[in-house]
Amino acid sequence: MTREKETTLYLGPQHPGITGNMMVKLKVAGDEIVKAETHVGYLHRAFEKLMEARTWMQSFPIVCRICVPEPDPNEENFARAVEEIEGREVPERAQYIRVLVLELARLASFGLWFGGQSGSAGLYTMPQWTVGDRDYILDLFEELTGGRVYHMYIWPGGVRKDLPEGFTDRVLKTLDYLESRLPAIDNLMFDNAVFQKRAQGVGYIDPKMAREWGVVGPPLRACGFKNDVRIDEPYEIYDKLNFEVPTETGGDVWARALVRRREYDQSISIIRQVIEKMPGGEYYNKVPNPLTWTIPRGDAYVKTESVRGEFGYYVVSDGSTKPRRVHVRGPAYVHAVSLLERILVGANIADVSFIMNSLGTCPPEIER
Amino acid sequence: MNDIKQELLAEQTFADQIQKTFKTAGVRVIRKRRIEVVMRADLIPPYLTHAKNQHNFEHLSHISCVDWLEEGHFELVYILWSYTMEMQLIVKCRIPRHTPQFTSIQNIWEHAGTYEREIHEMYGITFAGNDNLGDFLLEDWEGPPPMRRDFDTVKYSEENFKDRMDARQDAQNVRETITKRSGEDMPDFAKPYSLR
Amino acid sequence: MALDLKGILAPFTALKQLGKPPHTVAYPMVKKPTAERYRGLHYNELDDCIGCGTCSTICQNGAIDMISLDGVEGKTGDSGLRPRVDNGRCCWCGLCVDVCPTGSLSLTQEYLYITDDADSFLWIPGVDNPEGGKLKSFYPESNAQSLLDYNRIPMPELEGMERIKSYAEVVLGYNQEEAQAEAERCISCGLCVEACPEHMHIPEYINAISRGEPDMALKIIYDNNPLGELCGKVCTRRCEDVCSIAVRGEPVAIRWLKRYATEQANNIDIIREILDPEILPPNGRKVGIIGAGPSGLTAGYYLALKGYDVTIYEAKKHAGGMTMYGIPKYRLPMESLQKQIGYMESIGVKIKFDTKIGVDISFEELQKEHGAIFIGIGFEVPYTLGIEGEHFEGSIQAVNFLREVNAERPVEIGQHVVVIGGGNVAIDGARIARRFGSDVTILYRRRVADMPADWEEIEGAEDEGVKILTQAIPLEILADKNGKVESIKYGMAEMVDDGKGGRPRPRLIENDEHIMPVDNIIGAIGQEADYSFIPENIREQLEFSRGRMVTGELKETKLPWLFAGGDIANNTADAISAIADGYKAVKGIEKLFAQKGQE
Amino acid sequence: MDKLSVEEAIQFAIEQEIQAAELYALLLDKSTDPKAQEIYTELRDMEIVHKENLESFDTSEFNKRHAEQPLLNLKLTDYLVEKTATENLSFQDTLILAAQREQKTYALYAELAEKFKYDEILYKLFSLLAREELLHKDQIETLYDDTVLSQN
Repeated sequence: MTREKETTLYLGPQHPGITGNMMVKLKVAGDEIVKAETHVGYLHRAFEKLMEARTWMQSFPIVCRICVPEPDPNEENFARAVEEIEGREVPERAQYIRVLVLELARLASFGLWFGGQSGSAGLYTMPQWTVGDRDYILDLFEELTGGRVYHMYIWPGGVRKDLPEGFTDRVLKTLDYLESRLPAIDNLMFDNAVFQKRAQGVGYIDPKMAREWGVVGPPLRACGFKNDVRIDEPYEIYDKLNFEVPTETGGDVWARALVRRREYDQSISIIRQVIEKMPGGEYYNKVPNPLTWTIPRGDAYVKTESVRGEFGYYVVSDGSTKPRRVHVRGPAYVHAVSLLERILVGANIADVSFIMNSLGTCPPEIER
Repeated sequence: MNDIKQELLAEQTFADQIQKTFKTAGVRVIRKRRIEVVMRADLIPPYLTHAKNQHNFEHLSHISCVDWLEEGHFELVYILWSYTMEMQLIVKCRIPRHTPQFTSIQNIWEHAGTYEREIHEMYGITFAGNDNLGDFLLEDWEGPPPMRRDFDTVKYSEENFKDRMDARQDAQNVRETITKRSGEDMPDFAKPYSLR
Repeated sequence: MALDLKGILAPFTALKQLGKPPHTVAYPMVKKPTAERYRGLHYNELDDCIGCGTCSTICQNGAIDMISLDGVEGKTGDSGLRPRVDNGRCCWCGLCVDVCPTGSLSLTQEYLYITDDADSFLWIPGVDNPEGGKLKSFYPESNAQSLLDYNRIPMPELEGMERIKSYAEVVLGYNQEEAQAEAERCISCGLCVEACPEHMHIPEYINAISRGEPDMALKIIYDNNPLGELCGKVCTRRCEDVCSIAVRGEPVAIRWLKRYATEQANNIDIIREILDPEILPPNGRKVGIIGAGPSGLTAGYYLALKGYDVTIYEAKKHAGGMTMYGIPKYRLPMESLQKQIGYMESIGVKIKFDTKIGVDISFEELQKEHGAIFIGIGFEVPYTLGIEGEHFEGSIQAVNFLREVNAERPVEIGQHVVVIGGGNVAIDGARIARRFGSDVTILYRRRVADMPADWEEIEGAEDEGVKILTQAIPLEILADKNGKVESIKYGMAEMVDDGKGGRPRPRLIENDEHIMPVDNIIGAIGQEADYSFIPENIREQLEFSRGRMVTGELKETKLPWLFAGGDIANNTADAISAIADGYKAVKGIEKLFAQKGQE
Repeated sequence: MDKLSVEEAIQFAIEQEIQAAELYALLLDKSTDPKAQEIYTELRDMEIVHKENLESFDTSEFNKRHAEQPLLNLKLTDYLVEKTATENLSFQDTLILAAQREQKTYALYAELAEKFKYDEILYKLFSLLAREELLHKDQIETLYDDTVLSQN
């Protein structure tokens, strides 16, 4: 077979199939990709720099904005890093509420992913369903925190407000509803021969590469590794819960989809456990006056398992009222640049956004 | 006390081991699953190779950089995780601000190159061995490396976006209003202590 | 290849969804109500807001400005400014609500904001949505939910019954940890500065303490108050009355923080080392000061720093005036006062003790010798009760009693003591009498809430076992056949409105008289000044009002070379007002000499 | 003084004011305390104003002038030791003296009002005068309450 003439193709940054504002510069021969280069820089907001000029408490409303689909791991990380440097205890009830919020956020984020993954394969019914269902979770967030997308709820010392009366009953009701929707989703997406054929064997990651290229989250677990921050380094009260870490061995888009689908079930199970075990007591260990609150000199690296994998924060205090450095490690940072550039080679143009979705690519957390 | 020691036994044993091999390093157990190693900059690449190959720290979570402007150096922070030991290793070194150069570790971890690109762009540190240090997040940026502490964002925005604040010129400062109304004389040395 | 039948058929089950009702609502016909905690547009209760601007300070987006509004006037305790929100910048994080000390600011259920001006997103909560008070949804439900700390760090004190065994200082002072924690409660609004007669730089020195820099705090305090330690112990602290935190909680302990900062420098050398004062070379201008009370000392200190040749003439043996002879040593120990005055002397303030004007040196001579004279003699002469039997043995005056005790002269006092009055002097007298082992009752014509004494002093007295009998008017003092006080007759009072919005006044209820057996009666109803040392011809040229000398902005009198300050020249009659007068007079005196220099 | 015309009654009241003004003027002259001097000056001027008011007094104004101002009547004079008009009274004693004088004048007018109860106009006139004196007493007692009794 003769090689086709190579040509350069700019995919994005406004391509409808690409999540967020990111561009991939492709060198293609026919519709086969020969070389890929990730280009970012379309929505850099300098959150890390902004925080250096803000007090600890003023930084708290910023961090959630780093990630639209799942803002809460950011709040969780920021709060936990501050607490670790300062040595501040968090009441047990607050820890349970935090896990409740984090898992609800996972469900909401999965809702977007279902839509994105199937939508980028041309299956447009799915986004209609799951994004609509996600709104029922946002209703819960609105009730709990006062905000639908950005919650600004998990803050240093605990959570901002206590659970409203009867809240957990409404969570359980919503969970029942979400669960009742799963057979339809399975039928449409996972049992769909077209989707299966599109996903299987595409975007393959070799297990050794997954380990050494900083791959985390579902893409790592889809290569057969049973690694999850909630298990490897349990935070809050995850060590008191029973849940599984689903794995697959295919290493391709299909394996990653299956892992996510099963994690969805696990999150529902976790929330039910949290509600069952929810203790009473305080929900907030009050921090000092936000205008003068200083954190002793020190640093901390904390991480949270988001739907896309290890979300890390490296926070440094110089002993003043403002953070010296808040460095965000988004899970997709590595996936979307070096990894994506590698695994796109040999793929088809039509699969680019499909693969990106399977990696959980999220430009906002790359650019912060 | 014994309990605490017991809980951190694995960490302490490992820390002692590092200390034995790298005598000049500052090794500290921060807490369970957290070990800090402070090293001379030139020892970093060999040490990271050692940690990856000998102790299974195969996962490079992050490379961070902190500008200690007042102290005259940048601090590079390599954050590693070992899936087998379940420990996070924080490896730190300092490089002088006046010669912001270091060695790339892209040959140890492929994706380290991406982190280095960002640090180069934000702090102006070059990494020998990484030939992909061009534009990354900041295309067409002509100012100084913006994450450096001496880059003044307020001054920059005042110079470049002055017109944006026109509608709010009537804003007043509460502390100044009180000072003016009461006839208080605020000496210059007290002013930095005003939070408003 | 096998046919994946399930994979082809399963997706068609999606058709089952067709008959289901949609998730969406038919907006705008149907509106979905927002949740109870919804964070929508701002609302501000304009009357409750005191314009402290903390919302503006905390706003990490710079979305909140403080602006003047028509119809909102500034006054003490209210900057007169109100917040305006730039909805183009606001992120509805609600930190402004959580940090608002008064609880006036909230977020509402409303989220639609429509304007025909695309550039304008400026919104004045409360003005632009007056009905917003009914739509509040995100608001501080309790003090515990606020970001501020409404509870004061308790001041360690001697236990009540332990105190009356000695003159040991009752208040023990904060340690560094306590002081820093208390200082951190301050939100630096600065409203207190206006309430302070001396306009001390309160937020700044508190912030210095919270940063762990008590030396800097001392420097800031000494910038306009050389008796900071005295104020740290006994100030009437109007600042705390207007503290924003006090709207919903306990005010920041401004006085105790000042005390902490000043006490860190525990001798004269350390004070000098920390302050490292710049003393200008002598300018040859001489100023005479009559009375070494707080006003005279303050004027003397700042004049001496500016190179003036200052001499303070004091009739008594020690400086400090009423703070020396009137305030009990368990509130203001001798060493503390001596340290502060000693420091002033060390920078060049001269004090001539035991020198009474008109007796030891004539006023005319003083006038001849000095280019300017400042009078700060205070109110030392007590008013009498004016009732029958006041001359009997055992009926005494609190100021005399306190003076004798503070001068460590022997004083005798009986088992049952009645103190008449409700000011700090009365409380001091009562608490001192308790230290003599007496049973003490305070008779006061009005109610406890009307008492001019500090509430902490009143509580302190009660802790020490002093009884307070309110709405009781002394009518007559009865004596035994030897002319010694035996009992007091008093009548009960009703409180009547004066019809002018002033504080209610006590009126005697007829035929409701009681008799209480007592050994001593201590009067503490008020004091006045004695101006007899001023020669008649000078006195005639001065203006007086209600027993006080009339002075101008810079404490100048009708005579250009004569200045007056302290109790005799202000209506508040406390140490901090006296200090403020002394500080103002320094400016007046400088101005006088500057004008003289021009002529 | 069994029979009295309205003119004579007014003249009588004017005499009272003149006497009072003269007394205060005398005391002012003798006093050396600037605080007492201030009070004497005020009292003297007040009595002169009263005198002038009486001189232009119009009986048709009775009803108008009866616009009630509530009386406080703190009854301070009831139990404070009586003062006599001597040379060097203190500020405090000056106030007591003045209040007691007003109280006495009030008693005098009240007695006269009672005496001429049968004559409606005289009764009204003396009642009015009595009330005026009480009002003055109120003013002085209030001042005493604010200054001397500031801490009681």
